[in-house]
Amino acid sequence: MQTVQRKRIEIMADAPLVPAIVAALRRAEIGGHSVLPVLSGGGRSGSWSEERLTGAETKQLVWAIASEEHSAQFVDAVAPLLSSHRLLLTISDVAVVRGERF
Amino acid sequence: MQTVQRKRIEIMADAPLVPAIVAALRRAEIGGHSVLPVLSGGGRSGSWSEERLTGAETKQLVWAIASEEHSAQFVDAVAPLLSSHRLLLTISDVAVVRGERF
Amino acid sequence: MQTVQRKRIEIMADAPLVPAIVAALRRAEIGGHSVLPVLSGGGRSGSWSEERLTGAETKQLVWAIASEEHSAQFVDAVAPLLSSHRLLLTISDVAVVRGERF
Amino acid sequence: MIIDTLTSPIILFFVLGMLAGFARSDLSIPEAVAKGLAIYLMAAIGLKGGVSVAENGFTPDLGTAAAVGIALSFLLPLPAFYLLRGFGRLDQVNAGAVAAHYGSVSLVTYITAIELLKGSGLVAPGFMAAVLALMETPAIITGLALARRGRAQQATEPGSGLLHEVFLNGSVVLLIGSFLIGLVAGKENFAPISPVFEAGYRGVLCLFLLDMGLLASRRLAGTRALTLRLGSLAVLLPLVNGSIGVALGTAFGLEVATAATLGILAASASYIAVPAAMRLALPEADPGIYLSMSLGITFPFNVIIGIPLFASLATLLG
Amino acid sequence: MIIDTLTSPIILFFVLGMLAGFARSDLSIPEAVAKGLAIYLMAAIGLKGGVSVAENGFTPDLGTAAAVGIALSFLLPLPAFYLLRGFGRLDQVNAGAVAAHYGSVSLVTYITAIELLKGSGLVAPGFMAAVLALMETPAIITGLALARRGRAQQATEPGSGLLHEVFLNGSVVLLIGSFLIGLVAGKENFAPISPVFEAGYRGVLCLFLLDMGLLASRRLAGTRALTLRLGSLAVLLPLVNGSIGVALGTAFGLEVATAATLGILAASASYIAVPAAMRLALPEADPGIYLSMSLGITFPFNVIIGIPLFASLATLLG
Amino acid sequence: MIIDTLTSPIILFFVLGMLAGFARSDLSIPEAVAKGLAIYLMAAIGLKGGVSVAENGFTPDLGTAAAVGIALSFLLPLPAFYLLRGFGRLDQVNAGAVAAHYGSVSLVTYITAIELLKGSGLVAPGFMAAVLALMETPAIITGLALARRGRAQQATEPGSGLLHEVFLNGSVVLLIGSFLIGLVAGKENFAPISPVFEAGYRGVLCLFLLDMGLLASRRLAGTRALTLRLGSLAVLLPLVNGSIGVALGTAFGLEVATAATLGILAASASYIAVPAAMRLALPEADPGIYLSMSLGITFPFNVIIGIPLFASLATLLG
Ligand SMILES: Nc1ncnc2c1ncn2[C@@H]1O[C@H](COP(=O)(O)O)[C@@H](O)[C@H]1O
Ligand SMILES: Nc1ncnc2c1ncn2[C@@H]1O[C@H](COP(=O)(O)O)[C@@H](O)[C@H]1O
Ligand SMILES: Nc1ncnc2c1ncn2[C@@H]1O[C@H](COP(=O)(O)O)[C@@H](O)[C@H]1O
Ligand code: NA
Ligand code: NA
Ligand code: NA
Repeated sequence: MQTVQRKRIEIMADAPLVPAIVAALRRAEIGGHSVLPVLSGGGRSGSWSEERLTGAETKQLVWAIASEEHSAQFVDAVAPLLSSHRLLLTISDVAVVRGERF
Repeated sequence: MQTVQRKRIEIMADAPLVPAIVAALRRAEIGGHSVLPVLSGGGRSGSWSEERLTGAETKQLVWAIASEEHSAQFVDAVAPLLSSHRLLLTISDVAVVRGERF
Repeated sequence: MQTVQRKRIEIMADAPLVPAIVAALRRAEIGGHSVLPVLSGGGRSGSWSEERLTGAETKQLVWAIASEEHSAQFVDAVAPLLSSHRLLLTISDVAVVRGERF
Repeated sequence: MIIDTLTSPIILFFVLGMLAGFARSDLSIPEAVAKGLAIYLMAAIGLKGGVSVAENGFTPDLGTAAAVGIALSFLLPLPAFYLLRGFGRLDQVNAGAVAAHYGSVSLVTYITAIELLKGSGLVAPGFMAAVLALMETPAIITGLALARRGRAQQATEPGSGLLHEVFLNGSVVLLIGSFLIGLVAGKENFAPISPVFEAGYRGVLCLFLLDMGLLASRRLAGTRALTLRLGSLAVLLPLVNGSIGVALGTAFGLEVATAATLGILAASASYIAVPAAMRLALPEADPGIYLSMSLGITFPFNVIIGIPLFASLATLLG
Repeated sequence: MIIDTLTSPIILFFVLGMLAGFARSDLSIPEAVAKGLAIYLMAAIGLKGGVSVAENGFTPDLGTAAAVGIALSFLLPLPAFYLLRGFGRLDQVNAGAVAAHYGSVSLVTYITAIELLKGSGLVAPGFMAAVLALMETPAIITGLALARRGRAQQATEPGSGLLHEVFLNGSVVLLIGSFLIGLVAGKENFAPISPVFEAGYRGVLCLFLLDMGLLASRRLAGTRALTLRLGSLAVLLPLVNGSIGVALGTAFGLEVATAATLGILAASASYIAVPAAMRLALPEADPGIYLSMSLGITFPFNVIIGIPLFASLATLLG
Repeated sequence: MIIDTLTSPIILFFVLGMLAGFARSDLSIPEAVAKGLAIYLMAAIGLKGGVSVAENGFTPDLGTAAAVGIALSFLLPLPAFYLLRGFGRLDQVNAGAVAAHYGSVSLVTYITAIELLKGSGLVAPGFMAAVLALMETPAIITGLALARRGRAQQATEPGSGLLHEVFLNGSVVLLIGSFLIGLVAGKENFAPISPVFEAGYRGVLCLFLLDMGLLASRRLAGTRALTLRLGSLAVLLPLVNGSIGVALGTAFGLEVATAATLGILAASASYIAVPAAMRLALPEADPGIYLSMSLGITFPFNVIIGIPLFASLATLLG
């Protein structure tokens, strides 16, 4: 089992902000990302689940595998936005099988 | 890179049970959660993917970031339901950037 | 809090290939799996998000909890497909509550 | 009438769905679209029912049919429960869960029946849409009581959620709500929206039944829980319940078309509202059992054989 | 006209949705279907507007209504902003964000108004669909300027995305695009597609308003951000803006139906295009505030009270 | 006929979608709704084809068109393959994959063609819907054989899945299935569902082509894989294939409208069934190439230029 250690970055963000986050990933030279849908949720500002027609409160989960170095770069770039944009950004360790290219 | 260590709780559960799980998260003072859709799956009781009109077998993934203390509290509260309600509950380590509030 | 250590396998794959991956999981005696939808993404071969009617480039995320032994078995079986089929296969550690059966 | 049935596009699309599902074709209707079609169908039958009552006034038949319907929904789970425990060899919890499904009703069976009956000159009165809504929930109460009899009520969360699920579930609210809207609006105000709710109705039903055929056959093909005994009960129960329904309806003096419809409602088994309630209230019951029986066997049986059968029975007795 | 309103199925479905939402029923229309219905409605009003202009030619009224509409969208956020800061006690950013919503317009309010006005003999000209599209965006510019006044423009990413969002957002493109298609195609080419876009229109609107009722009441029930002062403003602002709209329209010599429609557009508050733009441009503004006000209060107020009110006002002044 | 084409709302909505996509507007039709529309369109053309054969009986033309169509689907990938390898400079696997697309057919091109031809008095016989279904899969077999020639069959999993995908893929099953339903039901039984499947048809097609325009332009804008040579082939191949189709059809004595339709089918390239099969059977082929060519260039080319062109050619030769 040939694996490399990488970071998994997950960012929970408002749908309208996702393109900006993807752009930030690209600037940090993170070559790939995926976006997962989120159905509903709740937090300090109440719960959402039916505002989806307006789209303004819908969240999406941006999911990217990156090297430690690139992910640190990305976090530094995006950190100022975290509170003003209500982003939840988590990082965890992950083994990528045959993952030299990520 | 200013991060705090937190737990990521993930619970795979039948859609009709999700509100009860969210209520349990709230009782364990976990302030936020998100719910992700699941398309299909398989397990010991066969595979599902097309019962979605009836909704009775559709799963959803409840996803919450919490402190170690709160997550232990939650697990203790919800453990009795795990087998009767066929829940799959996993916990992993995660670094949350600027995550003091979670 | 009674937990067991397991591996979480996550495979990002083209939707038409998912049944083959699920079959490979079964052959490695991994008894359960779930499939999550993916909305859009980007990588070396450009970005996708609107090809969904054709389905040929849509990704899905296969998500399975398995023992270390079974997951190694699975990875060995599926490794040859990784590059020809453009799969992204990650493995991480996870604690499963009351998880003896997984 | 069975031959009529078999050249109706509505039924042929259902059969196409069944065949495609058994052949494991990847044909499928997106979940969101299927739900949208279901909402449309419920709104349409509610509206048309309300408009027809606004036209014809409240007849004594309406009260009779409603009372008999509610009684059937409360009581039919009882014989079903004993058959399921005895002949079917189910444990108490699963027998209670399945019994609730057979006491309750299936919206799509009802809609299909209305169309097919119309084809053979039996026009069910519009108020049966309200009777349908009234018959959805009583069986859940009986089924739960049977499943939990002799056991201390468990103190887990979902309790309050359940009552809510049962009395305010979407299909009941939409059916009763559109019925009332039809009643208030009347024929004149209904006219501008009738191109959608009247003319479009049968075509949409074709697509919906295509999906139901796919669901039913996949459910049947994917099951691990169904025994031969349970499979037989999934045919026997609608026969018994449907006959009781027709007989009672006739005995209480309902018209032929009304009695036939009541029988078909009694014969039908829920696979939308009740499964969701059971998952909440009896999570230890196996959905593989109740969905395979109600959706996989009873539903196709009723659509293809049950409807013409109970129509003939009602004509015979009436 | 209020009584007419209350027997219209369109409004009754809206009320049903509101009640179901307040009772926390699980009734819901899948997001994808709701979006599909919205796209259908936008294409239909664009097309019909274009076809009617192709029939009647470009009248001076068209130019007047467009000019007054654009001016209203630019200027109405100003008094709104001061009311929101003073009486409403909002900070600058939130006041700017809310003001943008009230300067812009609500598609569904417009569509509902057209139908209800038609019912009482006031036929708004088709070109108002184009005026609607023109009124969507100017308010966003004013609102952002108010929110950011005196502060250095922040150098975060979304900047360029915003202009794009504002001028090429889906609803503007679809409205203007279908308007032009209707204009090019004319009545003759429209005939083959009219069964979908003309006959189906009102029925689809019923289902869509059912969903809007659910959204509005859930938004209101789930809010934590709404004060009594803000709630009052959500009724006061449409009254003020709508009266200004009707008065200006009448003063500039527009017909009664046109002036009424302009007033209703001025009274309506956006809850689709503007929230998405605000989330991008002013992420620090609280969506709980602007959505609760525009979708939770102003929208139902306009649908049930505002539309007949401004129609009467226009008839009075006209 | 090109001018007729350009005032047809169907084509205008397609152009609107293309423009909105190139301008990177966020206009989009939810995936589930687009799939629902596609299912509706397939059921409608299948049904109408079956009903028309039930009316007119099986004519010799039907057999001829089917045989020629199947032969075209089997053989057209061969010249395409050599052009793609030689002029297009593709490797063997990608050339085989692309060739399969051009041998197979595009449902939406067909549907659009039927409507536009009808506008200019050329009514294609209903049985062409079945010919369409028959032409979907043979090209996949040829394309795979070309891609794998001289190489040992790889022993990876998807093998059996492929046959299944190819012969039981949803669109083939639905087309053939609804064709048979139309055949069995006949005109009389089709009448009650015709408001949905007949009257609604063209309007739905407008919305669907709006979405196809968005998909085509986004596909083109997002590609990194397209060279100038491949772009030229995406115009050349439909010209060659379409001319062969019209010529063969005419040579075998088919009517003008039938020959024109056959040519358009030959010219069209698949972008739904074949890509899914290729992803399974040739995962190492680049979807960026085959989707950009078939969906991004050939599809718009056929809709706007190819259809009137092959209609004129058939009229000329016929
Ligand atoms: N601790 C958490 N775990 C998972 N999701 C969260 C958490 N906190 C917030 N969220 C998500 O982020 C959204 C906004 O959170 P908030 O800004 O706290 O209202 C919530 O509605 C959830 O979808
Ligand atoms: N590093 C990554 N992190 C997350 N998803 C990725 C990553 N790389 C690729 N993907 C996903 O895989 C798809 C194909 O990647 P590629 O083969 O690099 O074009 C992308 O469109 C993404 O959805
Ligand atoms: N090991 C697993 N990994 C991921 N998902 C699982 C696993 N086991 C079960 N599931 C999910 O839970 C559902 C019910 O599982 P079961 O109760 O084993 O039939 C399955 O259909 C899957 O969606
Ligand atoms: Na029943
Ligand atoms: Na306004
Ligand atoms: Na072709």
